[in-house]
Amino acid sequence: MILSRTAKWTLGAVFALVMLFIYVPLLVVVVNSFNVSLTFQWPPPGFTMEWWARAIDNVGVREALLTSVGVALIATTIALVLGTLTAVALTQYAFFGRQSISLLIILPIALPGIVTGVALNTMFTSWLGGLTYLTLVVAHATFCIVVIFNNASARLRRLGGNFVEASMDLGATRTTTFWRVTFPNMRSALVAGAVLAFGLSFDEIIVTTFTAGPGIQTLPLWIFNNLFRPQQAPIVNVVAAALILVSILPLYLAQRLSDDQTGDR
Amino acid sequence: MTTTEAPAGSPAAFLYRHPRARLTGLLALPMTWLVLLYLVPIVLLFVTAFWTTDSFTGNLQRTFTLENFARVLDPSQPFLTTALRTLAVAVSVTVVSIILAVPLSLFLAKIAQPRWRPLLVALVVTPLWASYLVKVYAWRTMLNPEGGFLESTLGFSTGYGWVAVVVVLTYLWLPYMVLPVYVGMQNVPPSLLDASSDLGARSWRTFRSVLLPLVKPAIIAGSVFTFSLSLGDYITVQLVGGKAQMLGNVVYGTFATDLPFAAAIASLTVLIMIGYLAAISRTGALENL
Amino acid sequence: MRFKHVTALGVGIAAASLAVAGCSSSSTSGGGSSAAPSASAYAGPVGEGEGELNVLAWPGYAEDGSTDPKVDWVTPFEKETGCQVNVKSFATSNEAYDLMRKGGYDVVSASGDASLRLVYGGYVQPVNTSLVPNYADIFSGLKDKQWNTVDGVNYGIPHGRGANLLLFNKGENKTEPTSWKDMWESNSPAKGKVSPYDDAIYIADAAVYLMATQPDLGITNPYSLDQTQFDAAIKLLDQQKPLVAEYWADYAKQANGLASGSISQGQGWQLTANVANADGDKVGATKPSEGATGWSDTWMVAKDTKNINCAYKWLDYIVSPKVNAEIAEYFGEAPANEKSCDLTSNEDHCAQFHAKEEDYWTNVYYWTTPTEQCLDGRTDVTCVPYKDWVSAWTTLRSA
Amino acid sequence: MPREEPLSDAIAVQLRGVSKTFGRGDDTVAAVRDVDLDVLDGEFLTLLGPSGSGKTTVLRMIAGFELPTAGTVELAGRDVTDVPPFDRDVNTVFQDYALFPHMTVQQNVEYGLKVKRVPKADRQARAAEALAQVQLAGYANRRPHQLSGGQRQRVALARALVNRPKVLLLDEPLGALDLKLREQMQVELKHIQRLVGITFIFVTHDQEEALTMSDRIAVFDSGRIEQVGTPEEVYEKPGTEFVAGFVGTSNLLRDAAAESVVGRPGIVSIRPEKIRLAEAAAAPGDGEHGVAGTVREVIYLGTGTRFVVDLDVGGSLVVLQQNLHDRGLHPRSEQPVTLLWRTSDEYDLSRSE
Repeated sequence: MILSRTAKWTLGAVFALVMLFIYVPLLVVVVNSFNVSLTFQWPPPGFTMEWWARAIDNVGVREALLTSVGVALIATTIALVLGTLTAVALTQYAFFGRQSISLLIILPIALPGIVTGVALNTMFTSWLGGLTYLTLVVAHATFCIVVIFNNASARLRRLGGNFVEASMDLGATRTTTFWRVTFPNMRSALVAGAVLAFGLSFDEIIVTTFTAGPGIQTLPLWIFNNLFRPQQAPIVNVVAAALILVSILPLYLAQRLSDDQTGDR
Repeated sequence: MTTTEAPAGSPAAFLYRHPRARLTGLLALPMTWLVLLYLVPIVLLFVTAFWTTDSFTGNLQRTFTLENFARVLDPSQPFLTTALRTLAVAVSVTVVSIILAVPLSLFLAKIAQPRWRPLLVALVVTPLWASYLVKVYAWRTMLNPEGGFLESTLGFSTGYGWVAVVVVLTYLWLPYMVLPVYVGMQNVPPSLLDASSDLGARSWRTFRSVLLPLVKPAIIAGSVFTFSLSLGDYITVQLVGGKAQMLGNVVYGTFATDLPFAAAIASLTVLIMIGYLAAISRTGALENL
Repeated sequence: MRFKHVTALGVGIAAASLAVAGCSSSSTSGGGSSAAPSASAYAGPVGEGEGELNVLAWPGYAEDGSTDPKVDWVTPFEKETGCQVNVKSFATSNEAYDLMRKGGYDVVSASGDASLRLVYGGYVQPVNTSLVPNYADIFSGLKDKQWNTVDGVNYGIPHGRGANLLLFNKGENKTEPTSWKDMWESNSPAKGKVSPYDDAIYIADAAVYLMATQPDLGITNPYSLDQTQFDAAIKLLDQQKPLVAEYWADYAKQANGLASGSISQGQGWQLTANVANADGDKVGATKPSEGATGWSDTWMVAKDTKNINCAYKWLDYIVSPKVNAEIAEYFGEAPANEKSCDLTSNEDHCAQFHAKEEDYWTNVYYWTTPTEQCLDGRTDVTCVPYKDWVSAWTTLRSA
Repeated sequence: MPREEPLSDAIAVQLRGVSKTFGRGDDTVAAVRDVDLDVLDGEFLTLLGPSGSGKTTVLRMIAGFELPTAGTVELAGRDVTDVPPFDRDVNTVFQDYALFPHMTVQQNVEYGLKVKRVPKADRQARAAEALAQVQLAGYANRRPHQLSGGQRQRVALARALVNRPKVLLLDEPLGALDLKLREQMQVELKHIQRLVGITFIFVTHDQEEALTMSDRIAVFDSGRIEQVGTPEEVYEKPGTEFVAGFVGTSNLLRDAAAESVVGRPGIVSIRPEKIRLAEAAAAPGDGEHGVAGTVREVIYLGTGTRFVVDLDVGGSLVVLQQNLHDRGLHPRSEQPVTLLWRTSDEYDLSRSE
């Protein structure tokens, strides 16, 4: 695109400003994780590694982290199966009600989390005997399906139906075709979707609040419970800073994988 | 998975001849899941809004009443105003996100050096992965009118209130707008923009008449996220809203004591969201989510 | 996706819902009646622990070292009994009630405005006090009260009591306030920096202030308000609204504000002041002359607990002299166990919190669930029931 | 083109009353209407027609990708109407080749054998043989995106041939190639077909390609077969006006013009290369017809020149003249001329129907 010099400079400036807007708060979090002051006086009166040391020793954080990873992994796995099945069905078949199904798929993410949370909470507690680890996983899987579905169906649309026909023409049944041809070609899209779904589940707090059983604490729940605890707030900052730093890796990965969609060039 | 050539009577051949059966097989599991574990609870919640509670124990009493909806819609009660305020916040967040995301994506997609692009995009989207709570909390400490980061470095702070809510929600959901808009801009063939320049359009004109219409579906897709996520939020409002309340807070606050009323308020947000989805469904942007 | 699909789905949901709502209109869910359930207490004996216990507690009552590594009563209990404890803390009685109702917790520290609801709702079981050795040492003034005993049946073990105090930032308030007036009156110097409790029960705090300032209303019990009295309280709360910075539900968040000075005065707990003062002496707490609302808490056992042995072990442990003393000091309340007073690290704790002076408690009004039948004994009027308190509070907060 | 060797009479593919409609309710589109077709063993049959004429749908029904709405499909006497593609002894070369991007050339070619569990050694030998057949012996380890268009096309061919199908279906396989390559591939395809002796059913919209390669041609229009015949029959004796127009250049005398020139009403087709240009006053000789007209356009084609002549009696005819050294009359634009042809080169379309 041919842009005037002024336009380029303006856009560059906007970019820089937005980056500032995005990163200053995160920077404050990271700096505060070294802040000596318990109440995060600004500018910091001094710096310390104590909070990082304490965070590493903190049993609550470690357990919450494990819970979160566990929930996110199971939810992502379920979503992978359900999302892929739906994507295959909706991209390869035209049928009455298809539109309604794609609406149903996006509903869990389009309706506000508190509605989903309250609805699931009411059903689980008044009809299905209360909240457990399972109810949390179920809730997370439900809103993760759409992420997998979107990635999978975008890839399937790009792929076209040709490969499936070619494979069947060469003697492979649909099942064989899926595992030998379709799946290998959507693998990178599924991985990108799974990374997104994992992240979504890992950080979810609203639905989680309403669907986690007693005694189950995910990392966001731990953070929520400890955010204002005077002894814990610095550790929360450490956890946050660590999350920010760790998050760059899977994100970069996901980015690379979805760029890969253009594939053969 | 290894399968040999299937004999004519095999299940594979049967399924081939019956696309309906094949489709049913594919959709059975996901649809059962979504209907039983999502649609049914939502419907049940809506049903609950027609019931009432015991005045002492707060337990549900399954007696049909329109009282909860009457109260939500009663103009002398504050809930319609709350709904309007919530709507205003969701719209503001969406509009501000668009205003920020469009130039940002334009810069990323068309100006930034291609080899830097993945890195820059990652930089923009990374905050998505930093914990939601931590980000809100960071803003709470920054906005503190007594000795917060903004007050001590810039000398002023908006304090806690509606402005803070819009700023923080924009901060939270901006990546959800940037991602689709950026992808949308990348998918616009450069030749179209060249053609526009070739036909005599300047940057602004090309942007307005060619680029913007082409990325409109992406913008709308992004707006579903910014709008819906803002519409249902209550934690951000709790932390930086001062005494402000949105619909989400009313649901959260009454859910334990008066579930039918909470359900009626929740139905109101669902209604707003369905209205929004319906309004944008004509654009075909929902396929782009 | 087309418009008609979206609308069709919406209409479908609505139609199905109406059908369901209409069909089941005759049935009533269990526990809604107001008759006390007849259930028998655990006969005992208290045997080997089941290995797990889910505790629902006010923050500060069941600390496991995560707020402050030095404050930990859970770990010794776990070591002693082998019962692995999961603690969930709640911010309001309503939250506690709701969580108990939905199940999954074995024991709960219920205040007076939740305990009876739990009993009548059928969510807790009677407690066999003979299986709790430490019950013998509980102040007699806390035993067999209307919020822990129904028809002579005990439903829990008293834990302690306290008053909801006036908390203030010492920088903003040069002299210690002695009245709630700066939290209520429009000309308040604390305007924009006031922090009330975010729960319907806070209406009682308005009633307490009205008892002192508008005696004509004839309020004698802040939980027993007829419509006129109730309306006056709501009017007062409306008048307070412009003064408010934030309503609080999380005590630590309030502590933050009080310490930084973004909150000048607030209603809250001694614990909150203690937490706010971790960094220096910035926040004071006092019981103003008008009196205050307060709490008297009871440990109760869930009706369908699977961990009955662990639950009884916990009841006994949590009111044992040493632990009860530590909690009372940490939270800032009067302990329930008489022997605790000799074990507090601050020798004067019981004196400071008036554990033994029944007089002090005369103008502390323990949280109680308001009912239509006036609690103050009036029979010529009906009082505003709790449900209407909740709905008035919702309206007030949303306006 | 004369047939070089007699075909056996065995029928490889037989279609009877095959119809296919898409959509339902008001949106119904009939893609194929009541088609009967016999394809002989070892034959090179071309389905020729404009896009949307139903030829690809017929091919897809033979392959098994579509189920006919009505009618039957038989392969070597076996009714396969609703047999799935993976159970049919038929293979397809797709228009865009549909090479699996995640597999090497070798893996692509081996794929069909692999899913039929042919032992590895056998599989590799056959793949190598097939690749050699299409002259890609050294390319086994490349990926499809590393190949040129022509090479991909050959891989697709090898991938299909390696399965030794009874019938090979080719769906406009040369469409994406440039002219030079296309002509080369036409020759090669024909060569391979003769070599392996497999029945080829070839879909194209390019009439020249069809004429060059086929043993027989089935001309499609609007979901129906208009004519089936050898290239010569289809070209020289078009069964319908459509065939006359689609195969070769449409050069028709109709109604009044036909009556005044040929002496009877109807539609008469004369191929452009059969017409001779003469001076304005020239009279037709014995066994010849002649008509007067004015040259409207002269188009130089390299090997020849094309003249568009407006007839005095109405309508126009196209004349194709070889650019020989001694090329006779070479009129300019707007020059009056007479067009002469042998009456035996006339083909009366109205009579053949």
